Amino acid sequence: MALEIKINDRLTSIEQISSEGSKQTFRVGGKIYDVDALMVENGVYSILYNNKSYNIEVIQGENDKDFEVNTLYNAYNIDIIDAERKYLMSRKTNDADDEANIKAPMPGKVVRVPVKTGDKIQSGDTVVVVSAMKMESEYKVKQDRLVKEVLVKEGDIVKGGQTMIVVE
Amino acid sequence: MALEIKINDRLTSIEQISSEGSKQTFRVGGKIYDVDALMVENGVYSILYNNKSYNIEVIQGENDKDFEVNTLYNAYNIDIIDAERKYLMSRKTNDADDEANIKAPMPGKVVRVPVKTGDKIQSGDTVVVVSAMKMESEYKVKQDRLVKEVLVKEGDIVKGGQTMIVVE
Amino acid sequence: MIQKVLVANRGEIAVRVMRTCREMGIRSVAVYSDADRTAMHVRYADEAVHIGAAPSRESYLNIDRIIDAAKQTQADAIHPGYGFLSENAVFAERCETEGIIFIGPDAYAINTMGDKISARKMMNAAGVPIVPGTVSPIDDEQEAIVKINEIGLPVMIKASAGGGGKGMRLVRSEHDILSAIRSARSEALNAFGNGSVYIEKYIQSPHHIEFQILADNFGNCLHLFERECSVQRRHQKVVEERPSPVMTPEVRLEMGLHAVNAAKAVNYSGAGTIEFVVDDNLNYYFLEMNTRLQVEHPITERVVGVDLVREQINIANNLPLSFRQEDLKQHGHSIECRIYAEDPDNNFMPSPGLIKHITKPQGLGMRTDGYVYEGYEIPMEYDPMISKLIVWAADRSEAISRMQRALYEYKITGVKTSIRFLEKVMQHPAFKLGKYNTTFIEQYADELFAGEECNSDCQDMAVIAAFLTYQQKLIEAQPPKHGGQMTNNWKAYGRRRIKIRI
Amino acid sequence: MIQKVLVANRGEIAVRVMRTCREMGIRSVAVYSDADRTAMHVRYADEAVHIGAAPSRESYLNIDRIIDAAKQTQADAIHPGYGFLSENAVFAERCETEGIIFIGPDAYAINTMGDKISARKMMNAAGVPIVPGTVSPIDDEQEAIVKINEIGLPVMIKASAGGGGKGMRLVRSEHDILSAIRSARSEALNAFGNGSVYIEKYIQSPHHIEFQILADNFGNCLHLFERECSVQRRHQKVVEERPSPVMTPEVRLEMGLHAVNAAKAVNYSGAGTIEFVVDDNLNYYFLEMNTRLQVEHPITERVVGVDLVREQINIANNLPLSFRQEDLKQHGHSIECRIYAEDPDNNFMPSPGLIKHITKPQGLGMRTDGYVYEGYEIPMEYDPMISKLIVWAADRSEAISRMQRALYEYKITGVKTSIRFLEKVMQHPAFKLGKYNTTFIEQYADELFAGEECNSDCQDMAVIAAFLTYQQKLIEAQPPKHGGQMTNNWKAYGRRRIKIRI
Repeated sequence: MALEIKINDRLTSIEQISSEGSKQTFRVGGKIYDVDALMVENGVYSILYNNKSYNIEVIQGENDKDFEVNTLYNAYNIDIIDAERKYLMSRKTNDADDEANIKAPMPGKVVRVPVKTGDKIQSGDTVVVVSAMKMESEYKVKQDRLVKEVLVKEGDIVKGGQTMIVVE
Repeated sequence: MALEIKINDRLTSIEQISSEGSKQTFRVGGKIYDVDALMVENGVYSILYNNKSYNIEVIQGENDKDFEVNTLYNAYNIDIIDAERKYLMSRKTNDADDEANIKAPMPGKVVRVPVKTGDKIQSGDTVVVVSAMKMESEYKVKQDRLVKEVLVKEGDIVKGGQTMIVVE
Repeated sequence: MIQKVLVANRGEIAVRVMRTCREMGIRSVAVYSDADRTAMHVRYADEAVHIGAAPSRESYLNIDRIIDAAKQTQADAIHPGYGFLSENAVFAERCETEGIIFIGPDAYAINTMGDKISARKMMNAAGVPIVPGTVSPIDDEQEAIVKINEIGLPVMIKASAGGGGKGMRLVRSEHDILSAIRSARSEALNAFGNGSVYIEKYIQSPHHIEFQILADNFGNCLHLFERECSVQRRHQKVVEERPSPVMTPEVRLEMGLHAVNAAKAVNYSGAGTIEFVVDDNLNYYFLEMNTRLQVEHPITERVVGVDLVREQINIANNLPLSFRQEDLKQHGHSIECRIYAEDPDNNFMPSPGLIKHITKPQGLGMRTDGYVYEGYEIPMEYDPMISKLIVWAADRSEAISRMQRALYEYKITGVKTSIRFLEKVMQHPAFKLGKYNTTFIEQYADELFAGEECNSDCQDMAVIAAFLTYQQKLIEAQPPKHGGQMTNNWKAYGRRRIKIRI
Repeated sequence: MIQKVLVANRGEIAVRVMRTCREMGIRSVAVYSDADRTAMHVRYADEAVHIGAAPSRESYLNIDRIIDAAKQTQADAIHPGYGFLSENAVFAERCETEGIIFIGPDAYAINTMGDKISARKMMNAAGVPIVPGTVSPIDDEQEAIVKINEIGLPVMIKASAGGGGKGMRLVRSEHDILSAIRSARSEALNAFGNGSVYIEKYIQSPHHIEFQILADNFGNCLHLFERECSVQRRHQKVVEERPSPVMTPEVRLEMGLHAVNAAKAVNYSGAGTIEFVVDDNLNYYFLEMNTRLQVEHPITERVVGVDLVREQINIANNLPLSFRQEDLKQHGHSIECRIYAEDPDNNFMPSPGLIKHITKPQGLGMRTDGYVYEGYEIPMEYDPMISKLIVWAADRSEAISRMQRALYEYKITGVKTSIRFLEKVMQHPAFKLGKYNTTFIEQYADELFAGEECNSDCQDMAVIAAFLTYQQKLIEAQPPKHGGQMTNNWKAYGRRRIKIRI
């Protein structure tokens, strides 16, 4: 049975046609691949395809269907889109169309929060400043917005991926 | 509560007196240790004691109470001797006093088995020859023995720790 | 003779100093903040002392705590590394008062070179070329305008106590002069408590070239040739190499002499670096002296064959240098790339976090000086540099190929790093030709940040790997057959490997 | 010009060759047996071809399979590494027939040097000193006795086709002569299908010193100085260094000339090594020529500054050498330690198995050439050498200190290794003084194998670490709070770290 899968913005599908030891056959999109694929280190796969040797690292994302996958030169976000995931996605889209979470892309310390709940802010306004490794990063909105929720205050330590401000 | 513990041939005991984060106090034998101990890598502990910095690797043995522990210059076999273990040990001792298992200390291939069940063999006799990495190792008995069981045959692949011959 | 060295630093440089201590049979003491209990320098040292909270001013910049730690462990010397207290004259003096050897120059040299105006004066007097401009603090604004017209626009207004780009203003047109002076002074006053500024001619698109020097306590002072450090972003060095691709033997000889004279002018003792700005015609001007070990010191070590930390310790032990200028030769070519935990595609935003997996390059001509390991969480409080990759080869073109090979082999998972960006620097025609200056990254930004695409096969391999991981997790999610919850991780890992093959 | 190289080998040497290929912009092809699907050379190569079952004769020694793999991948050259087919004249000839470049000398050179009697004859004719003895096969036993009396006891009886200690007999007293000849002949006949033997004077406690040579196809032949390889056990090298601590400039010059003449005598092309036995008075005798790259080639690369694999490929590309004898200089001192997966305390019994954890030494003057990684299972079919550790320093005593530091930093868990044993070699007074020969390990066995004891504190730290692991497993054995079976390993690891702190 084919599984829908999203790699960055490309939607495709994958199906395991056969599998004998590490020798496996897949259909990805319309293409058939006979590969010899196995995990050699924790999270690192060695794949041989047409004699070519690929080393690919897979890092679990926020849940068990999200992956960050590194090939030699590229990093991909890959999502497995199974039935459960599809259902969740359909629900989410109906929820809050123009809501946006401003997340910390990295761990850091909140230096300044120049906005408060209810503020109307303009494109380019800074909503939060986070410091890490002696460097300050400012987070700005790209269009006019309304501050719906402020989840952090000055001095807070935030984790990578943590939502700091919600705007709509 | 103190736990009995065996390090190589030395029997001692360990008790965790207090623990606050990585700062912990132990009594080992009669001696008190205030240490700062935590796992820093998978299976590797960093322990600070009296400012001294120790790096110690712990490898799980055959079961969950056996460990091989490496300090900078030494490798120790450490056994935790809890109630269950004590019971098992007491049973074992009653079982077969002079039985001995000849085990492969490393993975390899059985090259020759010059004995069979029921053979009476003399001190110094070779009972099995195992080859690994282009080198053959002969296993000999150190006293006169009777071959009770032969568990491998020529060409077998053995794992490290696998019993090959039982003598008594 | 020094028996035990406390290293008042963290990260790669702390480990690097301890390595030489170990080779010399000297015991080493680490100090660490709350954020650094699991850091490599703590694990590597013979002893380790906790000195305070994560912010530097409560730990690595806290002089009392560090002196206490040295006394507690009976360390007879302190190595300051770079950054933190390494150029702090008060600290150097305090060590002396407490009877602890400070491995570095004395407070006089640190102070004189630390203040930019006094350094300019001193260098001018010693005949070392300085950037045309004033050698005294500017007090009168009208006088400043006269001076600037003499020097010719554009000019830089610089704070005497400055650093890190603060208290600095570039002036291109006459009507900006007054506002630039005023804002530079006020910024400097706020940042350093000292509003003195001076004026320098602005050198367009300069090279940054520096000379390593070593001086003992017996009047011997020599240089170990130059390092080219022009690949920079935000005034931070990214790639260094030596010899410099623009250097000529004649200019090297001249600059080396000036570097030695600069050090002698302050009675320097230990290892130091004289930085020069150099224009395209190889006119060179003293910029500043770093009175400590430099991040990029390994490329000098590799090409000249000298262990600079060993030399620092020998000098601190009051030994004379064991070689003369004429004994020193350069062999081949060396390049260093600094690996930062940062996202080059996102304005070099820092990327602290957990190192999940790391594979370092090995083999011929390779050196890595780093401090992170698998399972280590890079704290957010300190510098984002996690590793230095140094290669050597017989010539420059082979060295670039080797660096490309090294970057290809270097794999770090868990945090974003500058590795792929550095590969693009190595591949860039301007770098390959050696035709670059400090504007390199800015100038070629389009090419250096362009994404590289892998073909669709390669993308599909990524899809297959993700699928296999997903499949494996499904298998693992099923209840285990034997109740063996207490098996070790590696056994479990072994089992998984077998499962996935089936 | 060569575009793609198939490396007909495995382990560290396969990876090492591929590294240079990558630096030269040449694509590399790995071949692998059933036991090597996860081996590093397969992962490192651009392409990989499966060639058969685990036993070498069905894969790495199978000429047809390797030639097929080269054709399938359109490789235009084959690098044989060392061991396996590297000194197989049939293979070299087959490559030529198939139009594939064999990166090494031609079949004539391999054959002549491969047969010990023909090599002795050839060297004798070329004026290269050989060990006193016969240069023809022994047929008449009485004649042999006469010869032996001429040479003087003790003598070695050696098989012409010999190797690995087979077909070799030491004769110390006259009445053993006949039985020794007979048993050597019968053993050689059984082992090599060739019963020819010859007689050599037995050199007591010799040094093993070898010269690296390079020869192109234009008659240029030069040497890259010597390597001292006397630290051996069971005729296997364990530690190599260069320069040799017993060498003098005069003897080096002489031996180098002889080495070049030896290579020229067989019209040598490529990289090769001339091995000499040397007695305590620096009398030296040709022992054999290895017509391939040597395990210990990196110490030469480090001290002379030449990439030997690059030179091999250039020579195979029919390029003339780019340097002359007088261009080559030696800088400083280099030592190599071979890390074997074996148990030195148990008669060096091999120890294949799963690598659980590995930390390689880093920093100044370090090079590691290895192939194992965390999670890799060392197969039992092949050589137990898993890594070579090469250090460089300005002088010998610093190099020994650096090697001690390197061995201290090198941690491999999961298999037993020779690392601790090598530390004892480095610490031994005879080694430190450079006063050792091939009997070193045997002679000082008591000191080299004596266990080192850590004090009771250190033992108790081991107890504490074991207790903490036990405690942690108890905690893990409890049912997880959230049903998240499908979280990734690293998250779980992170959680565990937090738990254990609490």
